[in-house]
Amino acid sequence: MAVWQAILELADDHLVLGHRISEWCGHAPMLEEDLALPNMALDLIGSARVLYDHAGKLEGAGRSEDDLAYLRGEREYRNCLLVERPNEDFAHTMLRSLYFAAFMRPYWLKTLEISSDETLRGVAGKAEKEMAYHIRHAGEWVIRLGDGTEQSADRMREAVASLHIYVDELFESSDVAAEAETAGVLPVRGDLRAAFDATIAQIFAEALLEVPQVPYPQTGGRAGLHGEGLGHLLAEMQSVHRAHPGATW
Amino acid sequence: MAVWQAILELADDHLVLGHRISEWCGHAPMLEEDLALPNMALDLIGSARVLYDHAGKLEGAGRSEDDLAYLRGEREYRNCLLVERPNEDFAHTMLRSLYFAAFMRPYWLKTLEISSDETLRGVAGKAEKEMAYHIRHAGEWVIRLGDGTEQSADRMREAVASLHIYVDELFESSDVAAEAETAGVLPVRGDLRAAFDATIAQIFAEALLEVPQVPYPQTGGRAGLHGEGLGHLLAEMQSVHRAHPGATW
Amino acid sequence: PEFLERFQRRIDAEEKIEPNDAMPEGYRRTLVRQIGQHAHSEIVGMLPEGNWITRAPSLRRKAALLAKVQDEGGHGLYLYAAAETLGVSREQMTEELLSGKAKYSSIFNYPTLTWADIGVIGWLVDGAAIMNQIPLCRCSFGPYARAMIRVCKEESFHQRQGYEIVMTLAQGTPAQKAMAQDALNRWWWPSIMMFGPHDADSEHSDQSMAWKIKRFTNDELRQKFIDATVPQAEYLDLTLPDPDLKWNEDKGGYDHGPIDWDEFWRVVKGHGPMAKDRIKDRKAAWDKGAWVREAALAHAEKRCARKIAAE
Amino acid sequence: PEFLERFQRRIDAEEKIEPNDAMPEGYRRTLVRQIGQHAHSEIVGMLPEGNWITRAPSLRRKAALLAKVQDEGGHGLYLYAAAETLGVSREQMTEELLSGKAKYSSIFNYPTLTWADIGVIGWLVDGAAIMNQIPLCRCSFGPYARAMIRVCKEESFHQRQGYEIVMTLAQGTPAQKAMAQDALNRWWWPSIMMFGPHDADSEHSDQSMAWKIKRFTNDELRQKFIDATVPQAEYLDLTLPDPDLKWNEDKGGYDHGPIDWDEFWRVVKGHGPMAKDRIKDRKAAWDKGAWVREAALAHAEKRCARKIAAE
Repeated sequence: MAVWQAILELADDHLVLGHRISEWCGHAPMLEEDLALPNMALDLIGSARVLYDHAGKLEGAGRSEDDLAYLRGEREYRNCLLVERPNEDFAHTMLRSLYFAAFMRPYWLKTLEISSDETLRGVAGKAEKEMAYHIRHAGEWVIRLGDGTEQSADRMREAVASLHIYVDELFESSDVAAEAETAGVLPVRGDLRAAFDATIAQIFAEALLEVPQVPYPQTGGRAGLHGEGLGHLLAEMQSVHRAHPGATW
Repeated sequence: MAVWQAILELADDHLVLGHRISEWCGHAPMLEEDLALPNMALDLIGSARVLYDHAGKLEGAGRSEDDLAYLRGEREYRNCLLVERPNEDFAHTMLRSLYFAAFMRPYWLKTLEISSDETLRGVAGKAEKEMAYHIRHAGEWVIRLGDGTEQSADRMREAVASLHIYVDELFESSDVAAEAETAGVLPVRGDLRAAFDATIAQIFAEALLEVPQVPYPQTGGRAGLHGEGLGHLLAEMQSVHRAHPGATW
Repeated sequence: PEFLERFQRRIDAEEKIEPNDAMPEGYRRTLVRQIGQHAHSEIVGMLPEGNWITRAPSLRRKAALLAKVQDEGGHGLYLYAAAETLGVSREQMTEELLSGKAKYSSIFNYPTLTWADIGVIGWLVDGAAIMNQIPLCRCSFGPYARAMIRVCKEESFHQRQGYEIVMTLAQGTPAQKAMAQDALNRWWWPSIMMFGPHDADSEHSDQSMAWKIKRFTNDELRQKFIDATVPQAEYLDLTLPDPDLKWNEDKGGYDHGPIDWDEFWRVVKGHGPMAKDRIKDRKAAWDKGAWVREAALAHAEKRCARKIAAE
Repeated sequence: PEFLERFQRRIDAEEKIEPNDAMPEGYRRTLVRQIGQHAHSEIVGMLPEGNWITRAPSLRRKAALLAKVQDEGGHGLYLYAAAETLGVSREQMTEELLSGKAKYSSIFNYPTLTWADIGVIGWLVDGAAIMNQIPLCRCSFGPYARAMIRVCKEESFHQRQGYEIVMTLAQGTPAQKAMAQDALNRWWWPSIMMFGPHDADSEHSDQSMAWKIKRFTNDELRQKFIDATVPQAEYLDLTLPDPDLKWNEDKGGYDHGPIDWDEFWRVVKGHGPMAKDRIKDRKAAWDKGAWVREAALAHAEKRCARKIAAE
């Protein structure tokens, strides 16, 4: 019953992160990254599309992927806070992707293993491999920047200080997620912590970074309690679509 | 007949520049400017409101100031290119205001003198004084920055190089403006060049800046041919209004 | 000790203390801290509301919001000026803000998520601020008291304006009304917490009361605020998110449910949702403006030198 | 001279020239300039379309546009690689682009003003590019020819995609159809100008033809493009903004009205509406990324040193 809403949380995560990464387009630090960043964005938006479509069908109210993406406001979006964080610099952008992928890879692997939902297993099979690539690509950058110049190491540490407070929320199950987990449709988020920690520990060790203690993690995204950036992101994203109600594109 | 459209051009100039300046809010280089910038924005938005209201009434199609401001797209906006230029840095922002006010002050003075339209004379009486203040405030900053440090002088020169190509457009009369001018409703834009040049020459002399030659001025705003920034500005500005069609605020 | 007694007698006689008067170090320190925090709150407070200026849904509201945020900057300016009379420079206070050493009102570490927040902040947050500030108009320190008279006048205008925004929403479309209720749900408890810990847990209260820097306790002010706000919410047909809120005939005021003090301390200690973003934002603006301030200084020096040379 | 003759014989025999082959300095210089300009065009070309990625009106279109802009970056990458085989580094070419020394296609100095521009750019601009580029797949210089085969395949996909966007708009709401017509009005003439000056006024043409770097004249290619595009516009029920456009039975092609060469030269000389913005934008991205490139280099060196130390 609430399963479609749990899938919506996932879809929002993917769309918002994909959108954020797409903001780099044409402005990456080197041409190779002008190719790699859209790749990552495309993976995420691709998954978002299937997830929205599926959520809309399970909801049964006739909402399409675009209805769900373009016609909900900031309080209705259910993404976690991590993915909406601004790009800031390349260090923040890469670390944000590393955190997300280090969570999503075991999430999709577990989905493949346990989910009763065929569509989700389909997404998982593809996305699991994509997330492995994101871990590798973003992880390599975290290592390069963490163990690069003094300046890059500073920026990387600053990124960790800024973003690590949003990590715990990844492992929190909202009420709707808990229902989907109990129903055997989606994996229990909290169970994936060990896999995540292992990935991060390994990369941070090479990057000469420390995993910080977070006494007060930031949460709220699953209740639509976002930061101030998401509203601006959505205002821009939805502007053309909303200016032409009912049009086909 | 086309008079309302000529007034719309004026209204768009004021709203777009006011909006741009308002983007500084809370982020000025010093607290005094956190007070001065909103002042300038308020003057401009205040004039825009009266002008939109008046244009809507002359059009006679029942469009309110908000209909005109919030429900037209980038191709329908008729502001000159200067006012939509991005804030960049404080040098650009101050120079942009100086150029606009150095044009608008004689424009309003002339309106007071010649216009047959009482509402416009009303706007002009108030706005003429505001523009004198904008010339003084922005002009003082242009002088301070132009004759400040090496860095500030560089930035000021860079601002002149960036923005001077948009000056000539101020003096161009679109077809609708020409009709309003012939009708004795609004002053002939081209007649104001000498006054503008005198203001700028005086300030630039003190600011140690040179007035550049512009072989190819940029124009097109009056035909709705804007730069790429305006669409983003409008997307943001109109987002809430458009998300709630028909609502009262 | 004799000096302290004489000072206290002046206070008790409701005499105003002026900057050049002798004053106990503790009195000075308390005022510098409090006025500084108050000034910082105005400055940081420009950010959550400033966040909606570019999206205000009508031109009238856009202008009013701009003017309001500008007023806050103005309050910051004359509060810094009041603090400067006590020998602390604006530069120094700014550095303390940006380094995280100085505090500001925790309320501004919550995000503004919809347009309705602008209304509710005006109504509740400015409303709570006024409750706190009206007694400060009679504060024993003259410059602070005089600054607060001006601040309070403007704040009460903001408060009415905020209430009017909420009223428009509450009487608007179902989506607008829902937006107003949602904003009220999010801002009610943080507003209640603006009055600080319960009197029993309040650190600085007693001495401040004696010095007439403070004239009412936290709980007294909180009670006044709640009593004033409940009927306003009822008039709008909006629900305050406290099921325990009910009229207490005996005390002639409303009882309220328990305050989440964990949340309170979390935010006070700098872990509010927007805490890092606010300081980062202010710091970025300050750093980005450095070249402008330097240029202004350099120009003033040049001008001065030229004037001397010409004499 | 003997060498030049031998070289020309190889060209005439349709042999491919490879990087390590001896070649006349003029041949090398022409290719470096042309491939470099072409690469820069792909890179700068990411900006006008990239401008709409964050506002694409459906998720399908958003993904397709992202992929398209990414392809352009890819074209840039293999064109730079082809130029590098002639002994000029990517760094050097980038510097020439950012300093304004190297040119890129003028078309990208026009702004993208509505979503319809994305469709029309795909249809017309990529269409014109393909007309120019298909003959380059048989260019005498091997690496360039091979790069162009790949580029052309992707461009023709983009072109179909663009046409499909325009078709959706043309068959959509009145506002959408108007948006498509407006974009067509703005992009038609600049697209026509992409083929360069009339043959009579074209500088580099003859030698390039002899060397088989070029295989058709500007006017020949322009004619092909117009002949292909007119029926496409008719099918969409959109009007090309040239009242003089009409079928010429004798030549078996369309006649068109006079091209505004003043406008052409103005934009070619760097005074197009977005000229300054494009370079500023690229330069800002490049400068902002400097620390990342430095860090990558520093890390690679550290790693290398560690490897040597371990051996």
